[in-house]
Amino acid sequence: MLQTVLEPGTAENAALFRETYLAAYRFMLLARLLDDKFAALWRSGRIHGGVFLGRGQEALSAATGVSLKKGDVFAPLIRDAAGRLAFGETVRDAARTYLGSALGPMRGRDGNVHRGKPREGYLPMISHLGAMISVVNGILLAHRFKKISGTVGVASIGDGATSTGAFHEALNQAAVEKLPLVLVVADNQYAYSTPTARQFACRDLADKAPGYGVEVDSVDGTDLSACLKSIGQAVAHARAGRGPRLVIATLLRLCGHGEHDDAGYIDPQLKTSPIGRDCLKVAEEHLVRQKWADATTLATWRSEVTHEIEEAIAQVQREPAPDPFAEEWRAISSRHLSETHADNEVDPA
Amino acid sequence: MLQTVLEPGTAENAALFRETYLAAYRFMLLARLLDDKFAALWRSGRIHGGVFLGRGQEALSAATGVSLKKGDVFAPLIRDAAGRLAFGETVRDAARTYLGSALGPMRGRDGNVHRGKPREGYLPMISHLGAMISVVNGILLAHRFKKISGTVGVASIGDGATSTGAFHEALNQAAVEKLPLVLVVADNQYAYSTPTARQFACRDLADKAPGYGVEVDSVDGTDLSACLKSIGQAVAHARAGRGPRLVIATLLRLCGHGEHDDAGYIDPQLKTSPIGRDCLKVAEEHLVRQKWADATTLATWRSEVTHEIEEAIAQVQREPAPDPFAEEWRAISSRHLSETHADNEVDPA
Amino acid sequence: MSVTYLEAIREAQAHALRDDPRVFIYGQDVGAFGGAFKATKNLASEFPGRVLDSPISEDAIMGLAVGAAIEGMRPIVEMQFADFSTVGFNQIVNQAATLFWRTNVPCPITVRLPFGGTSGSGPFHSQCMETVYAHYPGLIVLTPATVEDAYSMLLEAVAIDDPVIFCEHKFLYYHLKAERLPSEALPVGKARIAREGRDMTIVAYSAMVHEALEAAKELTPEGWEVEVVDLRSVKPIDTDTVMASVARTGRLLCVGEAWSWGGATAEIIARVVTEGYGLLDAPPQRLNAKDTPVPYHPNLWAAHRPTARAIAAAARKLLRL
Amino acid sequence: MSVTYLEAIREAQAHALRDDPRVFIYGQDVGAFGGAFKATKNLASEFPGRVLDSPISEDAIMGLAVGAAIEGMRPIVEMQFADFSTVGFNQIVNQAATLFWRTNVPCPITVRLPFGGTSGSGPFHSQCMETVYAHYPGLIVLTPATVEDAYSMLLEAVAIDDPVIFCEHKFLYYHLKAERLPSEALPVGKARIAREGRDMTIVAYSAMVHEALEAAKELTPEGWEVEVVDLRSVKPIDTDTVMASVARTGRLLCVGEAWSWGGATAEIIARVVTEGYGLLDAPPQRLNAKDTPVPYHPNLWAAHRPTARAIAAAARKLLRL
Ligand SMILES: Cc1ncc(C[n+]2csc(CCOP(=O)(O)OP(=O)(O)O)c2C)c(N)n1
Ligand SMILES: Cc1ncc(C[n+]2csc(CCOP(=O)(O)OP(=O)(O)O)c2C)c(N)n1
Ligand SMILES: [Mg+2]
Ligand SMILES: [Mg+2]
Repeated sequence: MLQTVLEPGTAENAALFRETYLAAYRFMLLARLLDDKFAALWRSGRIHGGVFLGRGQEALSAATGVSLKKGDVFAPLIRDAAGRLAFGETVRDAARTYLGSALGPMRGRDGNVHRGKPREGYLPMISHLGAMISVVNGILLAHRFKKISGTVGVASIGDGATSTGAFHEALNQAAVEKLPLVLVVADNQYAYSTPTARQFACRDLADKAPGYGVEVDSVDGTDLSACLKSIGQAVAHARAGRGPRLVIATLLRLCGHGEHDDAGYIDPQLKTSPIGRDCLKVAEEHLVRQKWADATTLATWRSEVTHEIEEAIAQVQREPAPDPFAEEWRAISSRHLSETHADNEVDPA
Repeated sequence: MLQTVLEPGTAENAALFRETYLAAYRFMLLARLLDDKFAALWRSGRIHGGVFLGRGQEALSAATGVSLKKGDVFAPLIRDAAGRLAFGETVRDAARTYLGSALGPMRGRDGNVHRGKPREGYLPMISHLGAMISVVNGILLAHRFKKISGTVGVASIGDGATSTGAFHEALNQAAVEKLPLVLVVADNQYAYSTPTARQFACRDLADKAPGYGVEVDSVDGTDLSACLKSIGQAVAHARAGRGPRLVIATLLRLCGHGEHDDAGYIDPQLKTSPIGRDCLKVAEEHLVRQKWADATTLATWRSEVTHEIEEAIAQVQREPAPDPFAEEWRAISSRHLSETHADNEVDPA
Repeated sequence: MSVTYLEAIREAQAHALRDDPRVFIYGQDVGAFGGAFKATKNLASEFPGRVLDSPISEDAIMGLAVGAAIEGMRPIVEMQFADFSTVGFNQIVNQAATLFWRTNVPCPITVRLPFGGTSGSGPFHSQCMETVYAHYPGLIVLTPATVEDAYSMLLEAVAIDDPVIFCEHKFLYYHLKAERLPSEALPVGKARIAREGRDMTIVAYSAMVHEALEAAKELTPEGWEVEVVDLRSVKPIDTDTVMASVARTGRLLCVGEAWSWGGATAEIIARVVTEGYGLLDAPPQRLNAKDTPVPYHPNLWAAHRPTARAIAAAARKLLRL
Repeated sequence: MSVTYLEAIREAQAHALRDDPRVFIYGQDVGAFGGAFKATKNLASEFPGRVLDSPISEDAIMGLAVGAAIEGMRPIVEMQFADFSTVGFNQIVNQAATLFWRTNVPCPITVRLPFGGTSGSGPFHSQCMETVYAHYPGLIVLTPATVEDAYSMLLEAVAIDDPVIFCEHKFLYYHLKAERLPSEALPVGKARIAREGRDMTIVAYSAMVHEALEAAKELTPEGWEVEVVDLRSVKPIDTDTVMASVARTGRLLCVGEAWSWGGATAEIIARVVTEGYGLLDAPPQRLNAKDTPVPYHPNLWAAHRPTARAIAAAARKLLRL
């Protein structure tokens, strides 16, 4: 977790920006290759259930992660592998959740993108779209009660999730309470197969902001520099106590909704348009152009990251699966109030 | 139900406007006196449950009712006595619901403001705020399927209901489907005791419209002329197939949330401000100023209306209450699929 | 001095706010106004900044409570009426109820649901929602029937490290009175013998306890001694106390104001017959509200829900079996 | 040729669209894409303008369906997963379910809920929600277990003048096959004897019918003849068929994939013992999912829900009582 400083001008800030950019790029690369690995594991039957990739959204996601620091709150969504890693998740914990390791944070109870460590401000999404935003609000309000200041919460959502009542209620709630919430909308043009034209009728999602009385910024989600600036500013603004901001990023999902989906419905024109650019390539070009890295360095990083992933996966694959007989089948923490009825406990042995 | 014609200029239109105004005023007066009557009946213990008045909101409500015609759809809210009457509800049916007559449209099953005749496009609200808007959408979509064109649906809500997820989802849905919906928000400054500052943070509720891609108009809710024009235009616009519109009316609730509430929390400054004007008085002054009526006429109308109400109430009070033994305790229409278990039918005799 | 069920709820909240800085209250009109039923009267001024009016956003209200709970607070949420919790349903059953199981982080939230029928309130201000919440793992569902329990169970609810659905019955708010607030109390999870008897057991909870007690009284002159068990909580259910009572009386009538299908009455019967079949001398019976929405008109309402008279009639039938 | 459970659902919708101009389909990704499970594959092109993609707005989806039903249409709503119906819950239980009773206007809506557990789906893509819907008056809740029933009951659901919660089990979608679509069918409201037996009755529904049948097979070599009743619908419940079966066998085991508290298994036991107590030779038993959210990991999942093995074990115990 690195904090971006975004006032341009000074040499110091230029150096810091370069450092942040490089860090964010590393998380993008790590996320892309990790996602690819999950996809491969899924194809070979090693992952149960779905696999959901963030391909094409790594710049936005990594920018979010690196803009936050310890004590902040992050509620990622399905396409946020990069942001999760940048916020501090280890490759191991990501893999543990996908592979159902008993040692992972979800202990095999929940899987794939449904992972996090709430006590560390890293919220494990439930599937219901929009539902995490008000949870972030609650943590931020608790900070206020506890007189912890200067923390920020980011919730990620997609274009489709803007249609949920939960989105509306939570954004309004944050605005009324003037909470330091940054709500990042990754407008990737589709919600599963549904194009934005069937999802909303506003000219631009940014037009929603005045209706909540929150600030707004729009950003090219394929450009890491732009994302770092936009999210960095929004976070700085919230951190300074200036209330919630909406960030609308335009980009394209460069994969299926999940790995089961060939995404044949995506308009080919979008793919060749600027929003269809691969943010990872764009970032690499930028690195080379800025002379922050050359082709050899990029190749080295890639093999380092590949190695890191392979090692982590190999380790996690040796970890134990959850054992149903050792499992404590209890949904509440108050042991004395939990009940198991005899009739529900017929011994299957 | 009268249709307003609002293009100014011609003498014919001026006459039509006068006629519409007079009709609307009559409904305002009827609603005000009927509400007063319900309040009196409640105070004397003749009405069970709550009584909810529209005092101060009659201009907006009546304007809505007179702007609609047969075949249109109206989903009123708690403060819409005037609009209901203008849309065709009889004083008798209103009283029957409040007094629990078995002959009323709700047959004593539901009460007070929870009344309507869905098959006539007059929707009986459920209590959950915001929930009726998408129902209106459904009727309008059905009209499209059935190739019925030129109909309009109006849903009324309050400032507080704009915070519900249901409001958001339904307005967005209407915009996506380009339905002829007019969503009238009576911003009466409070939701029960909660002032708008604790309800939303936007500068103006009208700022919400661009976020949905719908048109918007703002209107002084204390001024019947303005309401007739604003709602009339919105309805005409929707009727012409030009999509949904939001109308934001500013006014003040001149009564408690219900008759049990003395509304001591209302800011006295608001009461003396222009939005605290009594729309009924404003309309009467307009009538006199325009020479459309003088004091004597007004007094005559008032006594006519009082008489009409007294007669209806007297009749309804003689009507039978629902008989629990004659009641068919069955919640589904498919008789063959309804079940009553013996154990649930212990004879109370 | 005497204290009503509603005042007990207010006092418990005042007590919790006083004793525990982690407690705050969030809900519509709970602040300066003191709540639709005045259950938070004066709390906003006694505890500045800790009793917050919310927008009309039940989903976000519950979501916020979960976030605050994660961060170590102990939110008390007031739903204006239980019926409106349907629009916060998802956050309750999928967010709050699953948090501990998924992440090992407890979720101490108290959701106050003013619930149950009162005359003239109609289909959307009268509902009993304990069934749908009790069905979900991860929730505790309390249904106090007395002033004392309203107080002590609400205090305990706030102290419990899990989401508690606190069903407070609107019918009991004003006219149920006690001499004073209790200093001791049965813990949550224990049922109470509200009346001892020999000939049959009536299991009830919340407002129905009082109807059952009245029915028992009605049957005394006829020579019947009816035991009444007040469940106090419908999740967990104190099956042991119910079984012990049935073991004594041999007869069981379960009474619930909720609808019949899958209600607490079905659950209790299922537990008793699966685990204590031999205890019964006659088939267990249940009495519930009729299977329609709750009617507005007082005449219909009185026939819709179980009353002392209906319970007595059901009991007589069962005693004759 | 053979047809899967999922194809049967598609065919029933095609049939309904073809036969009745009032039918339309509304839900996320149901249009050109054909739905998350392909249950509406090609229907948008076969029936232009009648299969509409909705925004991610379950509340508004259900509200719109109610409005359309009022106006005489017969909407079929697809929830992408049953679990997501929690955010449309209010419109289902308070708007759709109360309309007829309040106004005498029927509300013919079919809500298709792809439900139930599959390996690796986790807490929010596996839930059984029949219990919470069945609790509410005004709803019909169907739970087809076979390809034939998936087809015929969906057709009947569309024809029924009331809101129908159509619980289609995702576990059965692909691997359950039949030779052909049925031309005749048992009506909704009638249970089916899926297997005849003499020694005990297992009542199950949806995917659990197949687990129960397998358990029954497992018990045959041990000399037990187990009868399996497929409920087909959990509201209404065909109590008569269940009782008749119990009258023959004297023993009852109810199996449900839903959680135990107030589930269909509790409801059936309550009905059987209150109305047919004398029919039983041993205490009735139930077997349900464990009282936690549905786990993601296949190992946990297999232990969480009742399986043929667990059912056979429970049956053995009961047969020995
Ligand atoms: C309330 C709710 N309804 C439906 C779904 C099923 N669902 C999962 S992801 C998805 C599409 C989300 O689209 P978007 O918000 O644009 O995010 P993206 O996948 O494009 O990143 C849908 C419909 C859900 N998770 N929650
Ligand atoms: C979803 C929901 N939550 C809470 C309530 C309780 N309630 C009834 S009216 C009301 C205030 C409504 O305020 P507003 O929308 O401004 O309408 P007004 O009463 O001012 O006309 C509240 C909170 C409700 N009916 N529905
Ligand atoms: Mg998207
Ligand atoms: Mg208001």
